Amino acid sequence: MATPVLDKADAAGRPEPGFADSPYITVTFRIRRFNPEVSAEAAWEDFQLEIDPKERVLDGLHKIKWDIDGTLTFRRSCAHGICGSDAMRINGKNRLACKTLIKDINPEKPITVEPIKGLTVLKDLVVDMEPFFQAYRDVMPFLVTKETNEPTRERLQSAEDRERFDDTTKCILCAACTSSCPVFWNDGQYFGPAAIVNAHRFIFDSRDEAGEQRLEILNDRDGVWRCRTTFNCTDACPRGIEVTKAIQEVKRALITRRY
Amino acid sequence: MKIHKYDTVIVGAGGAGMRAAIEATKRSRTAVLTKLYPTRSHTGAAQGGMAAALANVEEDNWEWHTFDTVKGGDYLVDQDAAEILAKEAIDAVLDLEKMGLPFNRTPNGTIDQRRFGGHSRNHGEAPVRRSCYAADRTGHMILQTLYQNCVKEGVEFFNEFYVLDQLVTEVDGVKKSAGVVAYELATGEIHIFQAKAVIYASGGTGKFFKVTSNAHTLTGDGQAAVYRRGLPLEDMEFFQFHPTGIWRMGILLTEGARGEGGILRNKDGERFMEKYAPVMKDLASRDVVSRSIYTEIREGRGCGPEGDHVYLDLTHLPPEQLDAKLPDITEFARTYLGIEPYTDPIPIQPTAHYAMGGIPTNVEGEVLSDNTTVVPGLYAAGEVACVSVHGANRLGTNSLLDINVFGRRAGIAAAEYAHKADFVELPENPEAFVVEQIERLRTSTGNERVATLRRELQETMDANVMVFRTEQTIKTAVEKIAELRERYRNVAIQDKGKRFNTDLLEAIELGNLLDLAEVMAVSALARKESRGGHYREDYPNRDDVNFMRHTMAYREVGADGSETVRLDYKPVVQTRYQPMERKY
Amino acid sequence: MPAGTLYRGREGMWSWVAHRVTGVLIFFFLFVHVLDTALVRVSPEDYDKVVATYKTPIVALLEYGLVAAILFHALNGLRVIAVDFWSQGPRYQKQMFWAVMGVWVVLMAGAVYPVLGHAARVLFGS
Amino acid sequence: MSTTETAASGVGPVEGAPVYGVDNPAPLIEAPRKRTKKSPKSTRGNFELAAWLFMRLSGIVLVVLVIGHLLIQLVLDGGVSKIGFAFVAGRWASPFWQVWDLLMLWLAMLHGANGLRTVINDYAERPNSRLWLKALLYTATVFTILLGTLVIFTFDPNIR
Ligand SMILES: Cc1cc2nc3c(=O)[nH]c(=O)nc-3n(C[C@H](O)[C@H](O)[C@H](O)COP(=O)(O)OP(=O)(O)OC[C@H]3O[C@@H](n4cnc5c(N)ncnc54)[C@H](O)[C@@H]3O)c2cc1C
Ligand code: HEM
Ligand code: SF4
Ligand code: F3S
Ligand code: FES
Repeated sequence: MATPVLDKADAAGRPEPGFADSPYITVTFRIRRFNPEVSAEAAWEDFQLEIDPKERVLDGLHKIKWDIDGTLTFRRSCAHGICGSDAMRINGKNRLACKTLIKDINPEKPITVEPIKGLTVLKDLVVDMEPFFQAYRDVMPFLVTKETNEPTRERLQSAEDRERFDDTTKCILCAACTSSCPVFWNDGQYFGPAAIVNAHRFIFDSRDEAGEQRLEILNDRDGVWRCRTTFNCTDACPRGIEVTKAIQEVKRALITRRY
Repeated sequence: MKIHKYDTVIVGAGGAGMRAAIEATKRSRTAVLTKLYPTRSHTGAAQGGMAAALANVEEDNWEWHTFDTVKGGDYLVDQDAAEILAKEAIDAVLDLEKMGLPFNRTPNGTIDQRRFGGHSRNHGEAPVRRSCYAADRTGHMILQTLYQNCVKEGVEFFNEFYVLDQLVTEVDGVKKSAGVVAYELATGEIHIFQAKAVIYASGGTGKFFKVTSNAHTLTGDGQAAVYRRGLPLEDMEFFQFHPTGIWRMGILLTEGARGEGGILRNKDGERFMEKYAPVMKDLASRDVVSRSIYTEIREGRGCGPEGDHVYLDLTHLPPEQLDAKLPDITEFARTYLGIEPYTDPIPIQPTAHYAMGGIPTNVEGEVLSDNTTVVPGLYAAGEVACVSVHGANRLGTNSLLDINVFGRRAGIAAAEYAHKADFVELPENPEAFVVEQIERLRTSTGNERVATLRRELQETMDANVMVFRTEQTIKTAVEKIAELRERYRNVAIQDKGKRFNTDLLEAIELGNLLDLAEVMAVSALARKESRGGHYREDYPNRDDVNFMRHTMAYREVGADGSETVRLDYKPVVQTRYQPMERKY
Repeated sequence: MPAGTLYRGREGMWSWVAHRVTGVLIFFFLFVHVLDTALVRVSPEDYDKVVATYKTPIVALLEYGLVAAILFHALNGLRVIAVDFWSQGPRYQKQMFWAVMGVWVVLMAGAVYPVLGHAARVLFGS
Repeated sequence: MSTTETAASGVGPVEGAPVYGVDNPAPLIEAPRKRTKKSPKSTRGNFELAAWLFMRLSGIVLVVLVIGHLLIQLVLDGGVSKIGFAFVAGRWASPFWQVWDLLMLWLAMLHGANGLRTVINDYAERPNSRLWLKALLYTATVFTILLGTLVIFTFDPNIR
């Protein structure tokens, strides 16, 4: 015999912490559907599921896609919050479907699921990510150094200098922040918090030498100055990055550079 | 249908694909096709670190690293390749640092290193600090850094393009790679990429298991495409099962958790690893710990109402230590289990983790069509490939190394080949296979559902070819897979549209998984010994006389159209180290 | 807007919405206020006439609203400035928001008599 | 176990011949404005920075001026009930109040106008409407500031 399957009777384990007995409950998923091959309008559709409240919203979406309606379309990959594929608006807030447990979002009422805001909706929960990545690319998100001959050893960096930009290295480019930003919704021209976070990651890296250029880019009309400190980005970030704080640090760097 | 022409085409934008792209773009006109946005690749999930004998914190050298790799792989490792891996590791890490990777630092500013399972000083004397890391998100930082440099180099990406077929043309009796066929998710359009050189870097195939640390998208598309064209797959029976996956979900809890002092306990609270590995205890090698856990479970000492898991106990560790060293995994426990690791043990079970086998290549990343012959213009690197540096069992932190070292090598080799080679003529109707496949699925009136078949496949794989295998269980799996392959012909999908038809793609991915599962099971059945990740209860010992050799699996199509797996074998390259018993 | 598409932001977002709305309101009020004050230059009689119309209870109520808007905008403006220039500001923005609300409520309570007192006297006799 | 409330998989009721299909898709749900490769129309210079700083600095000064103004107008002297020509005349007799009100007028108008400029930038979708709205805003602002300044400086308490 291989991987064991035990009779439930003879497995009187000690009671589970957090796993008492997992009663399935009935949950309604209210999903914003849009399929240009069917209709020009988006509409709500309700699905009822039997689901363990400790499961993720992503599990619910999979249940729907796999067992009820295969046309439901969304992006996902890692299923544990590190790839950034499945940012969506769940009960009105941006979150990762794979990091949101049903029990944490009041399963008593229908759970609304919509695509993130401010980007073109392509189908159901899938949006066009190109403008988002374009803004990212526009801030020179890479290390720039002037050295001509390649060092044979690593560049040195003190632990404190490394710590300085630690927070913003966590970004997984999920767009939860940018698409939660009220400025971005109306004006997709704004670089958006994610691009600024990724610029911050290099501006404050002691090894980098293009901070000045990046600051100049963000001094743009559509740069950091458009941020109205609404903190939606910070609240939405699944990686717990203090996004607004990073933006403020960039603003202050711009000011101290000028005056 | 559109036809594109590039010197080099890279399939996959994970660590291996992007490392290759950085080199190839500098040298040739390169396109990277990827089914996910590059930063969504599963390389980002890796936590532990990347091995290199930098000797920043204590004495170390690449020779010791080579030994550990060979021993870790239960001597099935090709030692010439392992030597390259360990030697080039140092430059690979320095390269990444130059590209901007924010490694953790020592007090004097150099890259910090830490211990990891199986890495030792002086051929097994004592653990050594060899793993270079960036907090507990080394893979994430590698993926981001490589993507950043791709942006810098202006690498041309085709995002959400699924490569579904490899084009092979015979020129003067030699099979050459002509290009690939890709499916554009956004529009449903089929694209032919004619290329002088093609590099596969499409990652692993862990999704044929149910409990796995792998992403939903790791479905072995690359392996399947090449295999379908009559090229071999090497050592597919070797799959690594990581001991500590979150119960039922398979989300990985890094070895570091035990490195920090975490203890595995059964339902009686007993520290059972003391029985199985008196010296290394909870830090014994991955295959040993995984087997021990399942032995506990089988003997009725598993936890929970169904007795199907054990506990990873961190409660005796100070909360500050957990916060500082293991922030991500404590967060996983809180998010996914609602468990506070300060006070409660975490339910875990072994999880399918890494495919040691894959597309056979030489050390330049060139794909082989048999034991020695190279397929001109075809390359592979990363988890999709089998060089073989991991042999029967991969050491922790050696894979992030693998993707950088061999990703780079394949990128350079492919671009240089593309320089001197000419385009190979496309076969007639290059898109035929893909069109037929898609049309069949779209118009099928069958009554089988993708999700059902996939579930059954995953269940049978988990039950029969996971940590413990016997003749009988593997046979059960082979039969079940055959049945599922039969039923797969009758599979139907609901989404008949063109735009973002993920329903269709899941069906295609299932087809790939079924092909690869078959290869795996058939290869495992024939290997009547236990070695590394492949553990046969009916043959519990390693058998160097009969099985010190790589498995090479080929697809045979009979005159009646029936498909079978034909097995062949390839000798292992041994240079310095003679096989010894593997003890930790 | 179909139900549910409203973004459910938190303190930060709602305080910004309020800040923006009050800012725009104040601007338009200021515009009108300068115009009416300009009457002093033209004709004192007209000025007094216009101001007299301000002395009704309804306008007093509007005035109370205006004070509310200005006070909120001013206090929240200070919070925004703290978020901008104090390095710990972003971390404590929620607490600062509730502090702003607290101070605002107290001040508004304090403004009831001075602003609405006259109107009350007009309405109910003194 | 699982049921769907609405009918088929599609979206919304489809009546008559379907207008949209696999080969004839409906227009997508576009975002109001999108970033493109051409997007960053670089605006060199520090105007936005200066405007941003001005908002904070003027805000701080305005707290004193406006709250002071409110206190005096509405609270200390008995509120709106006794405002009249005489009251205004009395105050502007002093250069202190003249400067106070002048400063308040300028700062508040510039602060408010710049605030409104951002509001217009955010919500006016077409470049054209942005242009017109801003033109209107700037005219009104300049007009108001000039008028107010004129009134304060040329105020004549003996006009009666
Ligand atoms: C949870 C976890 C933790 C790990 N931790 C460590 C560690 O600490 N140290 C270590 O050394 N290793 C670790 N590993 C192993 C290591 O991370 C992986 O083996 C390695 O990252 C694989 O990289 P890759 O580039 O080959 O593939 P991936 O990163 O998986 O990339 C695959 C790419 O191929 C593309 N692709 C796939 N199919 C297609 C197709 N049909 N058409 C087009 N594109 C396609 C995908 O879009 C993706 O871009 C870990 C693995 C896991 C799962
Ligand atoms: C009383 C003291 C005041 C303070 C402390 C203050 C502070 C501020 C600050 C800091 C901002 C910038 C907000 C941001 O960038 O997110 C702002 C915006 C604004 N202010 Fe004021 N302000 C004051 C008075 C006024 C007055 C009198 C007016 C009207 C004339 C006004 C109108 C505006 C407008 C329209 C905005 C733009 C709002 C937005 O963009 O969301 N403010 N204020
Ligand atoms: S900053 Fe946070 S929310 Fe924004 S893209 Fe990065 S991870 Fe996502
Ligand atoms: S949501 Fe937007 S306004 Fe600023 S604080 Fe975040 S970027
Ligand atoms: S699926 Fe990867 S972040 Fe959710």
